[in-house]
Amino acid sequence: MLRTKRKQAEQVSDLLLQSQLGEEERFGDLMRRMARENKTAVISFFLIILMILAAVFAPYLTPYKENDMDLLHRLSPPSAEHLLGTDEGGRDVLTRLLYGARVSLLIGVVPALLSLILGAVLGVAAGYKGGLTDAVIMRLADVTLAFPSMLLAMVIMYALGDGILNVFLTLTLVNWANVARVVRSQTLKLKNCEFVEAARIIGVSRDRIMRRHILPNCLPTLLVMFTLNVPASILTESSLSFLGLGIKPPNASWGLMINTGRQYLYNAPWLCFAPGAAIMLIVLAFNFLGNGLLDVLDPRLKKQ
Amino acid sequence: MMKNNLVRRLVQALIVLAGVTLLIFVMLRIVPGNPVETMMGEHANAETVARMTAEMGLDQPLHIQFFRYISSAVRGDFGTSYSLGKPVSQLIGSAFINTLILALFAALFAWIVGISCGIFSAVRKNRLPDRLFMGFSLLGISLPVFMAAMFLQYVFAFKLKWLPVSGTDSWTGFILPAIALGWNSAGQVAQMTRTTLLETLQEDYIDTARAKGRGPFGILVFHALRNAMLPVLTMMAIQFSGLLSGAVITETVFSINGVGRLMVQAISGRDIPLLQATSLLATSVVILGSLLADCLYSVLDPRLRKGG
Amino acid sequence: MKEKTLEVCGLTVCIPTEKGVIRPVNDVSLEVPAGSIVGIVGESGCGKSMTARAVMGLLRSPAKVTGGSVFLCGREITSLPEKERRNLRGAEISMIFQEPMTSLNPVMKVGSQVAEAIRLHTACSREEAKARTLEIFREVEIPEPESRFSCYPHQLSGGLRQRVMIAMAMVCKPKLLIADEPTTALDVTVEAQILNLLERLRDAGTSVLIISHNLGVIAKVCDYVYVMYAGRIVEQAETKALFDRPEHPYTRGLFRSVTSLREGCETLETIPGVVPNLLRLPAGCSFSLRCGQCTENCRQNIPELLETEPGRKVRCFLMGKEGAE
Amino acid sequence: MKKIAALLLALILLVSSLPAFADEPEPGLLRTAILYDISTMDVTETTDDYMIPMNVFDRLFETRTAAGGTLEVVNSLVTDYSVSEDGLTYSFTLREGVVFSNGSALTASDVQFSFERLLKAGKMNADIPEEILGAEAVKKGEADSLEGFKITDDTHFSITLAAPNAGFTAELSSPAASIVDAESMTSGFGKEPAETIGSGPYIVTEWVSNDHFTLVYNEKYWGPEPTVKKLIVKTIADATTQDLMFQNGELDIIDLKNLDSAVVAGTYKIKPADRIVSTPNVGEVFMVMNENNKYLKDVRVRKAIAMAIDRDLLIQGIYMGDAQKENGIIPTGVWAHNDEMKGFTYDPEGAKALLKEAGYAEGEVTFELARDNNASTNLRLIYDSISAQLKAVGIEANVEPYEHSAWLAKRSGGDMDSFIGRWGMDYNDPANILMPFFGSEEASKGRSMNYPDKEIFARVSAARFILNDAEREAEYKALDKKLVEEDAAWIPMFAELHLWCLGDRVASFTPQWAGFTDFYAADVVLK
Repeated sequence: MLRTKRKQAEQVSDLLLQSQLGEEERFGDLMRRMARENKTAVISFFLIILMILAAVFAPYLTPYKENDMDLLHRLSPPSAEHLLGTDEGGRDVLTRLLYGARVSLLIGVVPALLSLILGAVLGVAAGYKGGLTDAVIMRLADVTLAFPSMLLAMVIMYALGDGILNVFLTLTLVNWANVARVVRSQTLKLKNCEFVEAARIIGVSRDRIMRRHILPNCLPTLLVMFTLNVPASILTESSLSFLGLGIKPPNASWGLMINTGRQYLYNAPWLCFAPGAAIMLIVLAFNFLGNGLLDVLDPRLKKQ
Repeated sequence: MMKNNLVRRLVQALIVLAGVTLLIFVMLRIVPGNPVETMMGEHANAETVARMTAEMGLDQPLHIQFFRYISSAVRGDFGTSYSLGKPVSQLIGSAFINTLILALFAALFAWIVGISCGIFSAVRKNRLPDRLFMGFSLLGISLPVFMAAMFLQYVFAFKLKWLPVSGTDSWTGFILPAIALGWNSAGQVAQMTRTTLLETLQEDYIDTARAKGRGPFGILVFHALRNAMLPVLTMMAIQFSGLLSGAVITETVFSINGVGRLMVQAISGRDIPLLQATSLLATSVVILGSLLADCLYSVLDPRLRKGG
Repeated sequence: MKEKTLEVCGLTVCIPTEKGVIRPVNDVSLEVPAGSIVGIVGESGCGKSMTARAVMGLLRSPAKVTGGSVFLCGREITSLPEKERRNLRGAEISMIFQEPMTSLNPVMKVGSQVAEAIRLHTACSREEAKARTLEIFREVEIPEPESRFSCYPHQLSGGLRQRVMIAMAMVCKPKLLIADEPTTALDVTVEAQILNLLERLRDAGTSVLIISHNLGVIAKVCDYVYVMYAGRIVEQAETKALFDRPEHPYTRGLFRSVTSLREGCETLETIPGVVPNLLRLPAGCSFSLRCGQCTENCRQNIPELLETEPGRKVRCFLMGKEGAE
Repeated sequence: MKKIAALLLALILLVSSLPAFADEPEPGLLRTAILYDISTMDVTETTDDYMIPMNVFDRLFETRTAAGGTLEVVNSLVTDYSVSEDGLTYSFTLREGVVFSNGSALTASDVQFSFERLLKAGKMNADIPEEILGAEAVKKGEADSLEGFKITDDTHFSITLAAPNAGFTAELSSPAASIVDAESMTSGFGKEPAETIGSGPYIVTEWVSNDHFTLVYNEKYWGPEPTVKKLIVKTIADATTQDLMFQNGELDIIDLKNLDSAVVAGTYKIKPADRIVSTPNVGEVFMVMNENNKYLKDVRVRKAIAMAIDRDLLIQGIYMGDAQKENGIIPTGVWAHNDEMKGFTYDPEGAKALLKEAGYAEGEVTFELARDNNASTNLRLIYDSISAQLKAVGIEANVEPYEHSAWLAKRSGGDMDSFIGRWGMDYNDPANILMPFFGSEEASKGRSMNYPDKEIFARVSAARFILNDAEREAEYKALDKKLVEEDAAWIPMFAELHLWCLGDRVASFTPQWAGFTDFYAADVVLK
């Protein structure tokens, strides 16, 4: 008896959700609208895709290997043979840039995704459950946010040691709090919406409401946060690597390349400028895309 | 009402500070290895290590160590640096002054440049200067601090020889680091000023002011800016604490003896007392900064002052 | 003939948009005789506020005046340089807005805001301005003017705020006051007080142009009324005449919906349809889409604003026919 | 618009007036930089930070580099000494009239105090006076003074050793054997500039942690007056910044050891080529392997590794020629250095064959090459290149970076697979390099080598006490040969040349080898 009742409730709640899914459809429209109106965002999007492709197909794009050293041709300037010159170990800079893109993009995307998941789950839980859960999660978030992000990253890296997995973990721990805060405030708003109210009245379970009603409605926000978190992660990692606390050599990340390239700033400026330009480009691209999304998704800005 | 609010804020800040202290303390101690061993380096022998471990109280359980740390920290004693062999409070004292000056210069730069660019952009919305400034501020946000720092150092100190490469001997030594550090904030301030100013210029009271015959300049200065600056000022207060604690990279590039560099040094030297104190200082500054921002807001916005 | 404080001739305002140019104010002519209260009535979006802003010279980019002229006491003002216009604003012609909540600068003391208006137009010291402000506060019946002087807007009630607005507008004794929905945001008792205040102002010699969608307000204080629809004047008449015998179908519809509400009819009578999109105006009469008596002619051609009797003009083919018959 | 133009103009004027920041430095001032701040000025606390001890204190002897790069021990505070027949007792005559910077006389009792202090502190450098009779008792706190130290009068004293040691005077020339003032010794010694009293050419007047320290000429110094009257040593934690500062005229002399040789070759050697001075860095860069490792314990694998390394390429490619090949443990310039050692020749095919013989397939031998993050750029490149060269013969040596302290901790734990080290001699005696690595089982474990031959430990220890120079030399040469060529327990690589570049204000500088920090400010001559 109870089972069927619950089943019924779920069906109704799905129906209610369907009406909400109109939102989803509008979301597609919004994307199309952005594509039409915001050319920079589109260009940025394709630039990001291009970079991802370049990173994935790096081995096919260059005849050299990432760590092939050539001690007799150290610091040679850009030439037909080495389009971006060679570094202090005679390694091809373009090759390292392409392989470095793998690391840097992964470092941008993975922690952003992880912190998004962590932040969203905790944020929804805090917002929806309230009480002690809320207090504990939000105090934790406050503590996290009290750290300047660079500093927190440094302390965590100190505790964990260097290496790419630790960088992932660090950046996740640095970024989750912001996501959690935003999602929590969204949840608080959504909690009082009619359709959630309705779902609650007909007896849909709490978990289900959180999963099927609240989370999907936070998605647009999460998407924007994701696109803006990626460049933040890339910047933080590059700063960490610049201080020698990030990725372990010989794997190239762009930040690390700048770190080692720094002492050749005027003997071989390409060592710094190539990865520096790459970082700027990807960060700009993600920022433009994020701002484009924000423009179409944030009704307050839409008005302007 | 306001007093209550302030007290509540203060209590909240203290809770966060306590949490931060505990977090730092625990985080620094989950690192494997005996700090004494690392401190003694190549010349450690088991006997000396054991003696010094006991001397420093490192053989005690963690919670006892924590309370010991807190009780001496409250008295201003943060222990002795492992790597530099001096009292941490003394090391931080001199470093903090440098960081403070650097942050002040950087904030000055960021605010002056950011606010004026923001105003200019808002007034000339969508025209060339606006696009130029906004492009520039986006660049400011996207350009990693170390790139900006290296670029400035290379061009203005090394190539043009206008300013020193490094050093805190004279105020000129702070100019380049301050610009490098403030660059990012300038971009943020400019964007925020522009947005809030544009929003404010849409407000009804701007029409009222125009209706009573105020000229564009008067409107900007006496009506729009005062309102638009509220959120910007709050951001600036938070930013300032961010600048204070975020000077790590700038200090490294320009070799300035500040808290940030001390921290990097503490990390590479596995210098727990130093790292603990520096990170505690940096977070306290941030907490204090947001507390001040709250206060500032309620002082500047009459709506929050009474009754609100 | 009475002296005209304000005369507007063929005023047209254009807003260029991506999908074409729209004319929220289209060939509007009106006049405000000295010492009278004139009303403009219409649904929201009909262009009445835009007309007021155009007269004030407060249009926001990209809207701008593209035709017509505005005479203030016989002086053409649209062609004046911006600086001179600015000097007129607040001194000769001033305006109060719909939302007293948002129309006052939240971070300035209300007294200072009023004093600002004085000091902009007269050379006087801070003290003099303050004294003058307190005086006008008393005139607009703000209780305890001294303590109110240093209040912030959020500390005042809506009615008081609107009084402050009026004080600010009146402090330089302008010839014309434009009141854009002055009572919409206020409750009924306060509304009456504000309207009384406006009447007193008129008696003191200031002409008032009231813009409202509230027929009650119009009926109460106006001497003469213009009805606007989709950017055009569709009917104009003396208040009593208009309310006794509305002639344009739109005016009739407007009145019906109010009376039906007042008399508690079972079905609420409304004008069918919605205000047309200014970008997709019908080729003929703007009201043709919603008009019960619409003819083919109405759909094809735009009617002229014709005088049906002295002091009354209507823009409708039906009227013409009536007149012809 | 006008206002903006005026503002711009003012700004330009301001900026253009800025070059005035570079006030001409006062005459007699020398500005230089170090990479990491020192932790102490006291040699009982450090074996690395000799910058201050070298310039502020004197020693009984000094080691100077003679022509041809050989080292000789010269008298300093001592004007004359004699050794007894049995080599056990040294009789010294101190220089007359030497006073500390606070005015108190430097006497024989100060010498005794300094040595006993090293022993009593029991931390760093306690090994320096260890050979003196009764040292063990003082160290353990059983005796208050050294039994072997006899004071005749203020300027005459004798030291009796527990066993003869030919390298004793060389040992006494190490900065670690600096003479301090017994009367003015306080707890602030080594930390507080005012309490750190020496008799050397300079006095520390200021030490701002992490920022700089200032030394000024000691008016009471007994030696010739140097041209450098004031020395500012800045802590610039970044070699690139040091480089930029030097080129910008903010430093007068720069130590090039932290810069990539390619940078040095690309800038300093091109512009004012004659501004570079150099001294051989007495010591060597070497590679050692942990014989507890299951692959590395096989001598054939170790030999294969040695043969796979192309040292000539490293010297040419990385050091741009600024290094010299070393074939034995005892480096060139040190007494008992063996010129006839052949070391290993580059032979990748031979290495592959050896591996095969040992029964290992390609890629089977894997180990970790642990790198200290504080390593200089050159050394980092050496690591990467060696890893690549080993890979070419089928050995996977993965470079693993560690923070400095973690690296030290791992190494002293004895379980580091392999590392490339750089040993700088503290004094001119082979014992200084052999003892820390092959002196005892603990020593060998402490360097993560776990060398198994106990007989060798005994021989290395005993070699110190061979009185006959020729016999002693022969024993050291034999040990060197055995350890390198037979056991491949140590892969000698090269000795780096230590380069300095002089700024416009410096006329000349004769760098002297002296352990880790080769910088005597008194050797700089200003224009």
